[in-house]
Amino acid sequence: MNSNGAIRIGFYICHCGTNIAGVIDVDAVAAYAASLPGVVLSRDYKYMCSDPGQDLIAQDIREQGLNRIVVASCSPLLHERTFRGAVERGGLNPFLVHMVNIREHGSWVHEDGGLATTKAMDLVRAAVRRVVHHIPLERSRVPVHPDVLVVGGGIAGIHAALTLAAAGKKVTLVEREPSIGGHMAQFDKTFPTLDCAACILTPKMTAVKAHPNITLWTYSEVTAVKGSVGNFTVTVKRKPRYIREDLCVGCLECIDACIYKDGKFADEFNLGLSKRKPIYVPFPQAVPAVPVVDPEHCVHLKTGKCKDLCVQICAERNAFDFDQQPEFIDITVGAVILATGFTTFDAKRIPYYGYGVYPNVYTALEAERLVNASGPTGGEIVLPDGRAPASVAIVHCVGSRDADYNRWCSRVCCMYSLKLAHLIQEHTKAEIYNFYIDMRSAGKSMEEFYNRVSEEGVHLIRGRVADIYPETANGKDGHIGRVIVQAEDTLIGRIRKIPVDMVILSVGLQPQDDAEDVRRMFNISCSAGGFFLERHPKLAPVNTFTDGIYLAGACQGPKDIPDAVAQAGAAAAEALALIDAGFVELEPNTAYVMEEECSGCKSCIPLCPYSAISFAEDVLKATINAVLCKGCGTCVASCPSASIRQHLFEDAQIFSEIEGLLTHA
Amino acid sequence: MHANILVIAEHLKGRLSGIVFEMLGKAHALATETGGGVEVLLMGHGVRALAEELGLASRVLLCDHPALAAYTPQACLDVAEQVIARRAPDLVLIASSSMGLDIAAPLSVRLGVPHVSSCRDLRITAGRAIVTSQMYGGKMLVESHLDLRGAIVSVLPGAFPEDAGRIAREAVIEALPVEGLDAPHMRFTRLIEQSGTDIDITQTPVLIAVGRGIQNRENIAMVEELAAIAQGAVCASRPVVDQGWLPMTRQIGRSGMIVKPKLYMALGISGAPEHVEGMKDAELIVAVNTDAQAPIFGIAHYGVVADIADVVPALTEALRNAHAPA
Amino acid sequence: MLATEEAVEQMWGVTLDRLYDSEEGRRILSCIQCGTCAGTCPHGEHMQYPPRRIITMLKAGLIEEVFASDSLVMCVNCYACQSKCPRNIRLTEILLPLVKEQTIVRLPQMPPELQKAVENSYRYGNSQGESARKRALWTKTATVPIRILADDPRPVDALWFVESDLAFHPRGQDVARATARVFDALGADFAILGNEERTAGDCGRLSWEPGLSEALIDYTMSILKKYEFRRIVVSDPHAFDAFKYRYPMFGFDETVESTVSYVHRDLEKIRPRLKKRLEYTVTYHDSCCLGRHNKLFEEPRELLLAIPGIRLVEMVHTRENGLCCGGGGGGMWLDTYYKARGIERLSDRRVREALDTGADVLAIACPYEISRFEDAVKVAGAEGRLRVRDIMELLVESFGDA
Amino acid sequence: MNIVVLMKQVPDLVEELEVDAGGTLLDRAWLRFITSEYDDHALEQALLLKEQHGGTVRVLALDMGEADEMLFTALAKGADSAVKLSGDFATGIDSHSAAGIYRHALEGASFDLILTGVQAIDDLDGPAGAMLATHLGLPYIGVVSGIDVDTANGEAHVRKEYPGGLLAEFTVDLPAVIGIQAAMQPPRYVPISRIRQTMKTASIDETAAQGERIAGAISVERMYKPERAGSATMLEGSADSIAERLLDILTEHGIGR
Repeated sequence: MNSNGAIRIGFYICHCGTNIAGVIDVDAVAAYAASLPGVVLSRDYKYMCSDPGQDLIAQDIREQGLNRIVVASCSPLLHERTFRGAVERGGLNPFLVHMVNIREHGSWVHEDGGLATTKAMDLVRAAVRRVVHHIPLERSRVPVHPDVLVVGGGIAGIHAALTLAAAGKKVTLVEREPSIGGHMAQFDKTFPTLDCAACILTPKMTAVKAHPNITLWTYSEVTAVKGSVGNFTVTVKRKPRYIREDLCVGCLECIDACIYKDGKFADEFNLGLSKRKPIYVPFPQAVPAVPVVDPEHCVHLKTGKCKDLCVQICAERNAFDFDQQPEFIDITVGAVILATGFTTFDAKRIPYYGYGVYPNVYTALEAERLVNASGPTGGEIVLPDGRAPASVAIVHCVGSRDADYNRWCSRVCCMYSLKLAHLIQEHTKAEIYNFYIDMRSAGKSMEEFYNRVSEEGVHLIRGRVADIYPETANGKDGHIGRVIVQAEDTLIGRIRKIPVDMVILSVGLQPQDDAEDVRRMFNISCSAGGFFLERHPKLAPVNTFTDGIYLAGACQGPKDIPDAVAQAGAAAAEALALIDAGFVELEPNTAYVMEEECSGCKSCIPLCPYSAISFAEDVLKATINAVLCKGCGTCVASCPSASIRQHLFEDAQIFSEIEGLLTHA
Repeated sequence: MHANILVIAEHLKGRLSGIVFEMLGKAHALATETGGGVEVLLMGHGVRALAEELGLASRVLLCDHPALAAYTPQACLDVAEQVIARRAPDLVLIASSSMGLDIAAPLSVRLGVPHVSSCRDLRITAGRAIVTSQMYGGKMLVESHLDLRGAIVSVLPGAFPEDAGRIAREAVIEALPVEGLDAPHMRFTRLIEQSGTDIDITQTPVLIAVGRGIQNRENIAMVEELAAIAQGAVCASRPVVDQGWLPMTRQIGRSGMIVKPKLYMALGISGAPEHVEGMKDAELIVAVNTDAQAPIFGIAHYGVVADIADVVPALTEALRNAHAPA
Repeated sequence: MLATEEAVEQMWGVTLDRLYDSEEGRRILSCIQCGTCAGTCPHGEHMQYPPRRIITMLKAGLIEEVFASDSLVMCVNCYACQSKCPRNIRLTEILLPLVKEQTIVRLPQMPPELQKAVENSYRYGNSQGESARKRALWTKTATVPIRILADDPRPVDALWFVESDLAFHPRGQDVARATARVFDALGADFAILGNEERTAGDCGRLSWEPGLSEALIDYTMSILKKYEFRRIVVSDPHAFDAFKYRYPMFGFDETVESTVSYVHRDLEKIRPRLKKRLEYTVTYHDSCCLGRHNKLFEEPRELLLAIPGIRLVEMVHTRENGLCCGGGGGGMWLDTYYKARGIERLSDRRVREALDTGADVLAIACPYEISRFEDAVKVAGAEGRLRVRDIMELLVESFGDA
Repeated sequence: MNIVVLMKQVPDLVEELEVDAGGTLLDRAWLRFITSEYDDHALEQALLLKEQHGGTVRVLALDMGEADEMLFTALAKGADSAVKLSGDFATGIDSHSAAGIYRHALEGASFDLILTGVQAIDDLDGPAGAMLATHLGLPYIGVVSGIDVDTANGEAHVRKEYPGGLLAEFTVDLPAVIGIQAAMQPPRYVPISRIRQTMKTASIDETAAQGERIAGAISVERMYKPERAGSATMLEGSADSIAERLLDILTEHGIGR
């Protein structure tokens, strides 16, 4: 049937079972809609979103010659896409449909059915007036560059990179430390299986180095990001390690040769529990196995006067290059996976736990290094005075679940604390006291692990440690005195004061110190605690609000290794889906500049949250990148000359809608 | 051969114990039978009035001394020893009581004479005293024969009728000198009355008494119900009081109360001498016990061999029905 | 989690200081402090340290405080905590008896009835304090011949272990005589130990007195050695429990059956004798030992349903979730102790549940129940409305010829 | 505070008592022995005083009945030593002879108190404790149910029971002999495992009883069971019929209305 250019509106009202029809008189609303100007057809149906409901619309468009559609049902957030699809199947431009939310805004929030019905009629009237001014719009497409950047070389970044590489994609993995491996490389064993962290991690690290599709840049940092989904330009700073990676074979003879016979400077990897030389690799299995020269302490770099024994021993390879300068390299990628990880809570912030004051108070990460065979003590749990502890307290929730520090549960501490309890008991036969607030052992095999450790005779005391103080002064002979750990055992309602030789603070996880800088650089959002914000906590957990940028691992929130790896795989899959499609389709509800009216005042540019507006220097006008624009309308509202407009939110549409509302009788 | 008998009297709070008259009556009968005499030794201070009550005796030997104002085992023992040695009776009768128990056996050692305890019956035949003692908690009677050469017999209260000793006759009183009480190793301090807030069971005409056979504290409630309907009070033998199930003011027997109610119903009480001492003079004694051999049946007027848990509720019910208006 | 024979070995020799030497003892370490034990304990609300807290105090090294409280005097060994523990901790079998043992000896004064019962059990072999020479007196009033092994030591199929409550308590003797009649009707070859029998030293009520338990077990084992028999049939569930779980620790390996299952196995043999219709509404009380601990739930009910006319109704707490009569674990002699602390007798509560069913007979299979429930029926003022009958008595009543 | 406790075994009344063929003694074939109840109280009182004042508790017993078990039980309860005086006690012993034996055993010994049961069910010739006091020249008070010791003044305050719920308090110079009616709390329970343990670890001092037996002072001519039911009229029948009879009897006596 031909419409002959006249507006022919079809109106559909959904019962949504009893969700809507139980409160609102849908028959009355349908009858009312039929009376409105332009409405040629008005129907009600039990479930408009169902296939028959959608078919009804498509069929009516074809058979009744409808050219505008209004659907009164639920929130557009849920079904706008559905009804646009139905309209499109009926042969109409999908942007000629408009939804009225009479469920979330109507039946669910009102008790008086009569008033709710009246309100529904008002909303329907507004929509009918608005839809008259809808015009056909087209979605646009932009091509996607097939390469991917992974930022961060911990287990999440490694896994994401390997997954993409295995799919045949070119990946650049950027890691700011001299080696990949991240925190996992520092761990001794992993819960709940107690397999050796290095044993399962190093094969993956080696695979990264060996994979032809992966470009590994360690000791490097991203410094700038431009562009948008499908076409990012990323600047990477490669810091000088003063040794050429392309020439070094990793024999490490230069380290032996250094004029420092023994380590002298705090070893970052061992958290200062041991010393290293000015030239070093962070740990034996480091990838790449290329030493780094620390310019702060290298005699050559500081004074220029050194025997350069290192250089001499490398004569054959000649890999030393003391003239290296920072290098900035631009790469182009279609997608980015952020796997920048976490940092641990600074235990010094809680003064009453005595970290940094009592020499026998350690953090859990330090304890990890102590129990590790390649750690500073060769795997011996010993106090600074060389004795093995006979009793150890492990304090859970340090810096977590605390309004003064971090409110969140760091999620991994319960399990790693139990793991440390197990390992330390195994190594030392010491009495172990774990002080916990709640025991959180969700996840596969975690409860079983908790059972196992509790059955091993570890004392599990429910109560947050309130005080740690020395029992006796430290001896003159360097003997470290015991400290008393004081807490209420809430299960028996008793204050416990347990003297122990060693305390381990199970520090929580928190965002990297520079997470805010990274957030800005990649134009994404953070949640309240500073972790990167996912687009949807359930349905889009690895996406960000910026298309083409994905999250993997603990940068999104505390997680254990299995979850970090799973999320890395998911992020890689999302990136692959984007790349393999070859293009991205853009919604047309974007803002656009009426160039002739733009005065070039630039006031809109800093307001855009998506950095989508730039200034065209040639014509001295603002210009909006439709690929970046999310249609938020900020620029539209702010433009002093009303020269920015937005598709689907044209003045005529909005004013008509308002008029419709205001004509309530 | 005539038998001269010495009875040692005891008194408390200005009253002679009933057992004194029991012994006196019996001694008088035996002496009369054999042609002998009866002397009563009365120790105390200012107790001449009590001596007057003992007229049935041939002579009352009164030892009056401030040191004897209150009973003290050592002083009584010393004085009794002196008197017996001096009077050389053929037979000495002492109450098997709290006081008598202190001195009877020591006297026999000091004087080198035999002693028989728990006497329930006493005869004199062919110059010998034949004593029947209640032994083994009343489960056996033992008959022993004694030469009448100063033997001492401890007499269980209730063994003989009291009335026989209460014949009103003017007493012949002979005051004896008292010596050697200067350096006592024991001193009487005070009398302690048990708290008197509870009811006075000595004044209650109907007493329902419970003993070991009560089994547990809960059953006392059952007995209390019976006592309530019979307008009486619940009392007990020592074991029940020792358990703390009833206060000491409800204890009947040697160390408890001496009662003479119209009805004494002994429930689960075997009838040990210590208990019988306190209740033998009740007008009507009904005993219920599972043990047919229980000595309580020896002094009860009516006996029932049964579990008190069966009899008590039945009797309570019967009484309740009897009281109910027709 | 209930006892299994395999666990018996694990329970052997467990003491508080060697608790974690055995796998079963180590389970205590897996306690998650959920509190189910305390919640289900019929006396939990009266315990300063219900089982959950006992475990924490034990782990905290404060167990002496638990001993010093009288919490475990309240434990009636009903197995409720053990049966519901999500961690399968053998509370009733392993932990609580050890704590109870220490608690009882530290009481400022042992409850007198309990002390008497224990002393009597040691001295006379029965808690009643009766002369051991009177144990077999009840057989003189039995209506079927009862062989006493000392007089006639020929081998026998079923050595019937009568236990003290059946031998001495007047109502128990009714049950003993009824049981003998049922055995006779089965055509069973059975005999009793007579005066040689002493209480089995039931692990439940006496486990807090291990010395007594062991002395009695030593004795009973020595007597049993004298005779040849195929099985021991046990009428008292507590004794049954003792033979099944405690005696094996001392090398006992005879076949043990409860009277209920022994009769149930040959039910068809007596079914023709069940002629008299008993038009009773019956509710059955699951004894903790027979039911919760040994899973004999259906057999007693099937015996009851074999009687023509009987209608079976269930109380709100039934089978695994049955409510204890309060007699186990020494509770039989603690009524006074509990009452002094304002604790309601569990038997009173149980009888109210029985009355709520509208039943006119409360059927039982444990001799403790007769005295406890008949007493509770009086307390409830329900005499004449609710009668307490052992299953064996009901079977004999249905024979209709006595 | 050093205390000596004299304890003895007496026939257990739970068992039926029978008279032997001679007609003057209990038939020992059927006899079981048990610790005299009052002696148990004496031991308890001694242990209470020891807990309060320190010192030792030493138990003396003649080798009669189950003396070993009694002495080990006493040790398990907290007595410090136990002495068994052995001799020929097959047919029992009179209290006079027993007192003589105790006298030999205790003469020259050092102690502050001797506690013993005020009597026993088989004391035909009276309580041995009272006689021992005479032998040793010590003060004696019996029927005592409470003792407080004043160690500073070397005396004890004892409470003796009189009829009618009365107590008489005496001060006695120590050493003294006290006949206990009841301890200040019921005799304690001792776990059987501890008794068994004590049997393995502790020992009883055994010495031969000395002292002449006093024979023939009392000649027992006859021992017999009391006539059953004595004077009582026995009522028989069901509980209800007995109740009816009783009701009649009470009514007859003007009781219960």
